[in-house]
This record gives sequence, structure tokens and C-alpha cells, in this order.
Amino acid sequence: MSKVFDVNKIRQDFPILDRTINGNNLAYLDNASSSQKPRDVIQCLVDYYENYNSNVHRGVHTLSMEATDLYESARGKVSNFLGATDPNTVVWTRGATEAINLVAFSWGFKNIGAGDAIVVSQMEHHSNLVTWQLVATRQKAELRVVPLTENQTLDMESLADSIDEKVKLVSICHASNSVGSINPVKEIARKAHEVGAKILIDGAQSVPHMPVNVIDLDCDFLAFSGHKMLAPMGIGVLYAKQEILESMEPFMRGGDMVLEVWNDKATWNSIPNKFEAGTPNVADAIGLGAAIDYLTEIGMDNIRAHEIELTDYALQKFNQFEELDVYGPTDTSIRGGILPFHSEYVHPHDIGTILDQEGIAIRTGHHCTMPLMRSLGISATARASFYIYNTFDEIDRLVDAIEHTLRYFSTGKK
Amino acid sequence: MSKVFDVNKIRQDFPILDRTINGNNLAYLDNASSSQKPRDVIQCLVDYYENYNSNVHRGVHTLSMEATDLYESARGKVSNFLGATDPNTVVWTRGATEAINLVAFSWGFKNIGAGDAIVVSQMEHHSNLVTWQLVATRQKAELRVVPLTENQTLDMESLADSIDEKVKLVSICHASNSVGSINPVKEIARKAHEVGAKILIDGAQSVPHMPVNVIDLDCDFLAFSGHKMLAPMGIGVLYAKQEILESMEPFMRGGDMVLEVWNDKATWNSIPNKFEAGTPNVADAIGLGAAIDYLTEIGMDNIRAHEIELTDYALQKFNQFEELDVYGPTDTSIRGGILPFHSEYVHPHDIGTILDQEGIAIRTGHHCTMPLMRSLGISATARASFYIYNTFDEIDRLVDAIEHTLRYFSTGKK
Amino acid sequence: MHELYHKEILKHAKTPEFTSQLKTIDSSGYAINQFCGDEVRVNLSFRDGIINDIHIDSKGCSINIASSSLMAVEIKDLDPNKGTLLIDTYKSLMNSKIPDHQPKRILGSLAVMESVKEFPIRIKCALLCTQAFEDAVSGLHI
Amino acid sequence: MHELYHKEILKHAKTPEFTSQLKTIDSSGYAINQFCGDEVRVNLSFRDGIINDIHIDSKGCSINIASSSLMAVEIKDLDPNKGTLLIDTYKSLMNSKIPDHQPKRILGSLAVMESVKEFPIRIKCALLCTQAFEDAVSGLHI
Ligand SMILES: Cc1ncc(COP(=O)(O)O)c(C=O)c1O
Ligand SMILES: Cc1ncc(COP(=O)(O)O)c(C=O)c1O
Repeated sequence: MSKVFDVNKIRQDFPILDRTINGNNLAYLDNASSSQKPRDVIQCLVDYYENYNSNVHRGVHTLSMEATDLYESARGKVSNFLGATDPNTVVWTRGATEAINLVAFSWGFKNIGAGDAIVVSQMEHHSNLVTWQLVATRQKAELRVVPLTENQTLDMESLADSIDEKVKLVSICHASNSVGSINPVKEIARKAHEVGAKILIDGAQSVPHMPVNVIDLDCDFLAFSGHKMLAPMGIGVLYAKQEILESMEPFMRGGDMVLEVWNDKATWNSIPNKFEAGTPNVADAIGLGAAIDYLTEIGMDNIRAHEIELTDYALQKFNQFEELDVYGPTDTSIRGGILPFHSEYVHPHDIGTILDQEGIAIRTGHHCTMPLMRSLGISATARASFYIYNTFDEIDRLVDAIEHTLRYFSTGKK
Repeated sequence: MSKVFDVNKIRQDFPILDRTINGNNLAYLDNASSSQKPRDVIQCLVDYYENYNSNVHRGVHTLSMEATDLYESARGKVSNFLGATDPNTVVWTRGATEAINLVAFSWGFKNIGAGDAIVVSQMEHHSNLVTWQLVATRQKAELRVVPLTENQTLDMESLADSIDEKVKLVSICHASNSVGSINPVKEIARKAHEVGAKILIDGAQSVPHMPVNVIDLDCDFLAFSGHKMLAPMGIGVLYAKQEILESMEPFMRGGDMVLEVWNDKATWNSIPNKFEAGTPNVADAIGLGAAIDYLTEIGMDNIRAHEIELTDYALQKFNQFEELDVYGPTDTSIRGGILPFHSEYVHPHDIGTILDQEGIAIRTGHHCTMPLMRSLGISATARASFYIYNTFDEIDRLVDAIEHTLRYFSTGKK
Repeated sequence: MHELYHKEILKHAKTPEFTSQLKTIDSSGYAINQFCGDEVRVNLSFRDGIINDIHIDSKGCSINIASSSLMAVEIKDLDPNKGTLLIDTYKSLMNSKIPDHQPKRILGSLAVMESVKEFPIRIKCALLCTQAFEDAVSGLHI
Repeated sequence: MHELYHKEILKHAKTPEFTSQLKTIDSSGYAINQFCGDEVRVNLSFRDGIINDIHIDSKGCSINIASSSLMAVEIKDLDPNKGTLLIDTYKSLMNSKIPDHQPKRILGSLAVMESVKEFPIRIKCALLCTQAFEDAVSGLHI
């Protein structure tokens, strides 16, 4: 672990970690759902609303200029963070879901037609599956779902078979929120481009947790959410290559996305504004900029290294539970900090409730991946997921609590 | 003025009003663009992120339950505020623009077809015009734009003529952001219903400023934005009648809006979740709830009365400026707190810049109503717009500053 | 932990009753919790207007399985009207709205589910069985 | 107020120069500011490769009108290359990026626009004319 990475110091930056839940310190292990926020990000919102708040663009008064500067500089931070060459390739959305829908409505309906194919995988979040069901159904295109291997990694042979000349888009998660697998998206991008297809990377679970460079990956689209990476809720990003954005029709209509308007027609603003109809979420965009500052200072490499350590430790500890099935690859070089488990004997909800009694927050359910659950022959898992502020100690507490739970449900005694 | 309405006390609740701009106290008169936020609302965000932050729904852990409760209780507050009978008729959006687009994409494309007509007015904000241009063009329907009278009120005769059996939707603002006119939407709703059309009310400029009751108005859809009514940015509302929402297809696809998902198909969740794809903006929704608490405590009637007083005062003062054209009705019972003006001799941008030198924030430009500007034969106005915290003193400062500006531009001397 | 997982609940969760198929099904009801996938099927057979046998097929968490089993215990040998009254009383109990005229004691062993009220998010697990029951009797002309 | 609205700026805003139509237009350029609707048209006529007459049709704020007028004053009698150099220098000045080899003095009276730099949002008003000029000369083979 790098010297600058000091988890105890980091924890002090997160006010919510002082909370007690049912008499115990909060161990927040539901990060794949949403992350907690450091003081800097919260304070950034307060500063904004107490000093600069105003609508952006077009205003000649000082507040509006200042708000616009802060807002556009946040866009620049995102662009740098992703290694993009032009801030105008960063489109603000509410989150990954809206970003994927933007691509579907604006690019998909124009560029995917009858007889074409879209490739996704069996591990996609509903937002990267149901959206393409819509496009495929409406356009009479084929939706190909690439299966997984035994340890829930992408079946690369099937993937290769799926990507042929009919394919117009490969839309795939960089890392799975449900089983943790990290996909070789750079290689997949190359394969997609070989047949002239575009690639959309759902970065909801990668951008918060590891270095992601859009130029290196050569991705056409990248979608992610701020709330999973220390930023406020309500803000997310669609990155896309400039020439693709230029070629796309707008999605929603309204103020800011138009250039000139007559009663019967309108012309469009330049990118990225063309895709940002209506008053944007200025404050939370600036908050995402503050979150990126925070993450950058810690270092994305360090964050990834910390999560690998935690995951290795947890996976090893979980070996003791013969009653539990743990999903995802055991090789943490291709796995995010996500630990889904399932027992025949205790339902995930019961595990979740009992862990909550001990102050440990995990998520239970299908994690918006029902088809994946079905392919595993289960309807739900319990899932612990780690981030920058989690500790070995919290994993020990998790393991102890699971141990109690399993014992309790087999003997009825605590 | 009611006893409880004490503008000086109110001002103390708004931290940004302590700011100085170019050496002068901020006089924030750009409220039609976006409002400032009281301490309660800002603190509500801090509380949320420091104590309850979590993704909502589905979580069995305490934070998720608490966040869900706060979030759904904010929905209940909106529902009460609008006089709706069921919180499930309140759909969260980013703002008025997304709300209108939701109706267009989800209801419009299904229910408006070739030969049908949509009625809007010449005073619509781009978001309530360009969106219907899209529907009209794609569906080969007719878009009818009702003209205005001499003082920029809706031409009710033309409106009556426009609403015939072909009309499927009347989409009209309750109050204009650009000229201030308040439209008789209850009467318009009745007219629309007589021919079997639905009515969408763009409440972006009414819900923040006056009591609005959806049952009384009998509107089918109502759209508005939180940021114009003391709430954080990034949150807004679509209200719609329950049976209409039930009948509508979803708009965006993703998590939360589905019930069951297979590889090739999905079923939809119940309303309102069906329309809320992806992680919602929980914090800002709760913030909108806090803003509604604040507004309700002051009383929407008192707010409206205050704004009428300010507007009457300002209109009267503006009489002295022969060089200025002031738009909108002079009868403040049918006018919101919006004061657009124009001079042949000084361009609005120059007025805006000079006023900003004196700490007075107004907006200049087309206010997202280009066709309205064109119909007035101008390309831009300067616009002052009032809210709960504005004072007579600020109007005096505005008037003095305009007086200086006009003098300066005619003589070159300050 | 104790409060939620009352011994009786745990017992019924582990070894639910009424798990055998019926020879004849007179009425059947189903309910699913959209968010977790838990489900309950309730099959009823009647004799002389009385629920004289029940088959419960429940999947999911302990609260769902236990409440379904306990419900079956209590509705057996009731007529559908009395069964519905019992279910209404149970729902009122769980939603903290017991009206005066609904005596809690008719719930019998099902009353142990009250401990779930400490865990609001799990109340819906304890009520899924009532939806299945209501679905089963909704087709009857009672 | 004084800094922005320099006397010279105000003079050109009120009574801009080069407002008469040209007899022959050799080259024409146009620019619009999408957000405020301000626009500039620049019509040029050449003799012996030199800009020997100009017509400016500008609409909008004082900064736009004044800068367009001052620009016309300065580019008159230049060849398009020298005109372009002057415009580049002016843009560098307004964007605070004057490179060493660009002497500011070639700007002549246009240099008064520097006062606008105190008002960043108005810089684009002062640069609209340069887009129209560039549009006008972009078609020339120089
Ligand atoms: C009348 C009217 N309608 C719609 C809108 C759009 O609202 P928003 O930009 O918050 O989506 C506005 C505000 O800009 C408005 O004033
Ligand atoms: C892999 C993945 N994709 C997409 C999403 C959707 O993100 P959001 O709900 O923030 O739009 C999520 C998170 O829920 C996710 O984990």
C-alpha cells in the first residue's frame, strides 16, 4: 500500500462513518449501490448554494458567470479524469442510466436497424439490458446476450462468436455490480471496431474504483454515475467521441440545447449542450468535480490496490463458510471489490436484517441483474461491496456476523 | 400584508443575500431563472449526506430504509402541496424540461397521430415548444401556436378557435417566464376537456409563486422545477392523473422501473417507479420537500401577495422611463412578479452589465422564448423577476440604476 | 436478533406446515414481492363451505415462509368469511391499525409475527401470504 | 462603469462607422452569438489586393457595435493577410495570450477594447466581429 493511502485518515473525511446503527458503528459495505460523501464534497454544495448559486450560461451578472465557470470547470475535471482530450465530449446526465438511454434514443434508433445486432452480456445491469431490449424490439434488431463462464467471467469465445458484421453496438459493463468480474473492455473494443461496430462501456462500477482512460480503451461511449464515486446524487456522465456526438440528434428538447427557435422549427446548439436540455444540475456537477479532486488526490491506483487487498482478504476469510456459495472470479486482478454470496439455508434478506442489527450495511436482492440471478439458479444474493474507506476490521465484523447468522439459523441459538 | 410575512426575517434565512457584488449588496432579481436557497434547504442536504445517505428501495439495512422513508415522504409533501390525492401521481424528474419530455415521449408519441393537433401559445418557454415540434413533426400532427394580445396576454378568442376536435393536447404555461402573464388555465383545461383533449400545464413559473391545486385546475399533467422554488438544482416534478400514468408506457429504461426482467423482455413496475429509471436524485428530492415545508410555513398566499405588491410598485416606478418598453399586462392580478423591459437606445446586455456593477442581478436575453421575442420585434429584453426575499428597497436600487444607465448612454456621462 | 426471529417463527421457517400437494384444489392464489422475488402460492380445498385443506408453496426469506405457514395453521377449518376477517385483523396488526372491534386474539399463533414490526422493511415479507390468500378467495362468491 | 464603457467605445457604439452599403461586395462574412442574438455582417470590397472599402452591419450590444466599427477602421487599407494578423493579435489580446512576436501597437484604436477584459462574459461580444471577418476572408485564396 502506498504511503499516502491512510484509510484511517480517509475515514475521518466521511462524517456518516461516525454513525451508530442499532448500537454498533456503521460498517458501510453497500458501496456498489451508492457511496458515502466526504466532507469536501458536502461542503462544496454548501459553498455553492451560499455563495454562487445561479442558473448558468447566458447570464451577464456576476453570480451567473461564477456559477458557469465552476460548472464548466467541473466538466473539465471530468474530462481530465477520463483522459479525454476535449471537455465538450463530456455530457452531464442524471446518472449511468440516463447516459445509456441517451445513447439508445439518440444514437441507437438512428444507427441500429432491422437485421442488425446488439451485443450485451449476461452480467449487465438492467439499465444496460432493458434499454437495448427497447431498441432491438422497436428496430427489429437482434439482441445477443453473451453467456458467462463457470466463475461468472465473460465467456470470451462466445463473445468473439457473437461479434460479426451484423453487430452495430457492443454494450458491456467494465465491471459487474453483481458478481464483480472485470471485463477486458479494451480487447472487446478492438473486436467491436474490427467489424465496424461501436462500443459502449458501462463504467458505473469501474470509473469509481480504478483508473479509466477513454483514449487508451478507445471506447466510443462511456457511461457512469457520480453517486457511486463520492459525488452527490443526481449527476452522471456520458462521454462519447466527439465525431459521434456531433453526428447525433438531440435526445430531450428544451432550453439550452437549441440555437435558434421559430414557431415550427429549431436548430441545435453545439455539443455538449445539444444533449443537455433544460436547467442542468449545476450544484451536483460541481460536487462531482470536488469528488474527482478528492479521488485524484488519493490516487485511483491506490484505491484499486486497497480494494484488491480488502477483496483478497475477504475471499480468503469466506473460504471457511462451506454453506456459502461465493460468486465471481477468485483472481482479484480481474475482480472489483464486490462479494456476493448465497446460502441454501438462510435467505439473503434474513442475512441482511441480522447484519443490520450489528450495524453492517450490505445489500440483498437481485441487484438489478435478474437474468444473471436466473442463470445462477437463484433469485437473490447478499452482497458486500468495498470502497476507499473500508477496513480489514469491517471485513472481520462481516465474517463474524455471517458466522453467527449461519449458526443461528441452523441451531436457532445465537 | 399578513403579519407572519416579514421579508427582513425571511432574508436572514438566505445566506447568499449577505454577499456583496462589485462592492454592493447583492440584489438578486433573477428569480425566474433560478431561486436562492434558504439555510433549511442547504442544511437538509448536509443532514442527509452526513446521516442517512444511501440508495433507496430494496435495501434491508437501516440507512437504506431511512433514506427511502425520507425520499417517499418528500413525494408525499409534493403531493399535498399540489392538492393531489395520491403521492403515486408525483413522478420525480430533473426539472420541468424533463417532465415535459417525459409526457412527449411516453404519452405524446402514443396518443398524437397524423392529422391530430397540439395547441401551445406564443409565450411558451422553448421546453414547452420545441418538444411539441418534435412530436408534431414525427407524428405528422399539426402544432397550433395561439397568439397574444397587445399586452402579451393569451388571445382567448384565438385559443377558443384553436381548440377543436382534432386537438389531442393543449400544453400551456400557467405563468410566462418572459412577459409575466398568468393564463386562465382552469378555463383552458375545461375547454380542452370539452373536445376530449388533455391539458399539460407548465407550472415552472406558477408553482413557486402562487397556490396551485391540481384537482381544482383539473389538469392532466403539471410540470415544474425545484430549483425555481427554493429547492436544490437537479430535481423537478411531473404530476399526472393516476389513470393517465397507469396507461402510459415507460420513458427511459433501467433499474427500479422494471418488475421482472428476462434476457429478451421485461415487465414494468407500478407508478410512479415505472417512470423513474435508475438511481433517483434522493438528496435533492428530500431538499425539495424541505423547500415545500419552508414555502408552506410562509404561506403561498402571502408569497403571491408580496410579489403583487412588489410588482405593482415596480410597474408604477417604471412609468417614469419613457424610453423603456415594459411588456406584459399591467393588471397584477393576472401577472407574476416578472418585469421585462427594452430600450431602443441601450442594449439589454449593456443594461445587465451596468446593473451588475451595482450588485443588481437581472437576466438579459431571449429567456428561452425566441419566437415570443420575434413576435415583439426584438431579440432580447432585460428582465427583473421577484421572489419571497425581494424588497421595495431593491426595486428602488433597480430603478435608480436604470436611470443612471439610460442617462449615461444618452449623454456618455455617469 | 431475538425480537425478529422469535423461536416460533424460526420453527415455521425451517419446517413450514401444509407443504403437501392437495388432491383437489378448489381455489388458488398467488403473490410475488417484486423487489426480492419472494413468492407464495396458496391452494385451498373446501368441504361444506369450510377451508378443510391447504397447500402452501412459499419461496424466499424466513419471514415469508413462517408467516405463510402460521397463516395456514390459523385459517384451516374457517369459512372464507372468517378467514378474510382473520387476515384483515392480521394486516391491521402489522400495519399498526387495529380498530377496536377487531379482537387481536382471533389471530392465534399468527400473532407472534408482531415482532416483525420492529423491522419495518420486513413487514411486507410478513404480509405477502395475505395477498396470496386474498387472491385465492377473491374469485369466490362469498 | 467607466472602465468598460470607455469614451471611445461609447462613441463608436452610438455612431458606428462604415455603415453605408458597398457598391460591389467582393467578400462577405457573418457571425451570430447564439445566446443573445447579436450579429455582425462584414462586407468587403478590394482594390489591388487591398481592403479598400467596408460595410459593417452589426446588431446588438454596444460592445459588439463598437468593436465592429473599430475593427473596420483598423483593417481598412490592409491586405487580407495583414488584416488577419491584426485580427489574430486582437484575439490574443482579448484572450490574454499576446505572444512576444505580436506587437500590440498594430491594433491602433481597436486596443481600447482591452477594457472589456474586466468583464469576462462580455469578451465574446467584443470578438463577434472577428468571426465575421474570418468568415469573410476564409473564402479568399491568400
Ligand atoms: C415557463 C418555463 N417553463 C419551463 C422552464 C424549464 O425549466 P427547467 O429549465 O428547470 O427544466 C422554465 C425555466 O427555465 C420556465 O420558465
Ligand atoms: C453496472 C451498473 N450499471 C448501471 C448502473 C445504473 O446506475 P444509476 O442507477 O446510477 O443510473 C449501476 C448502478 O446501479 C451499475 O452498477
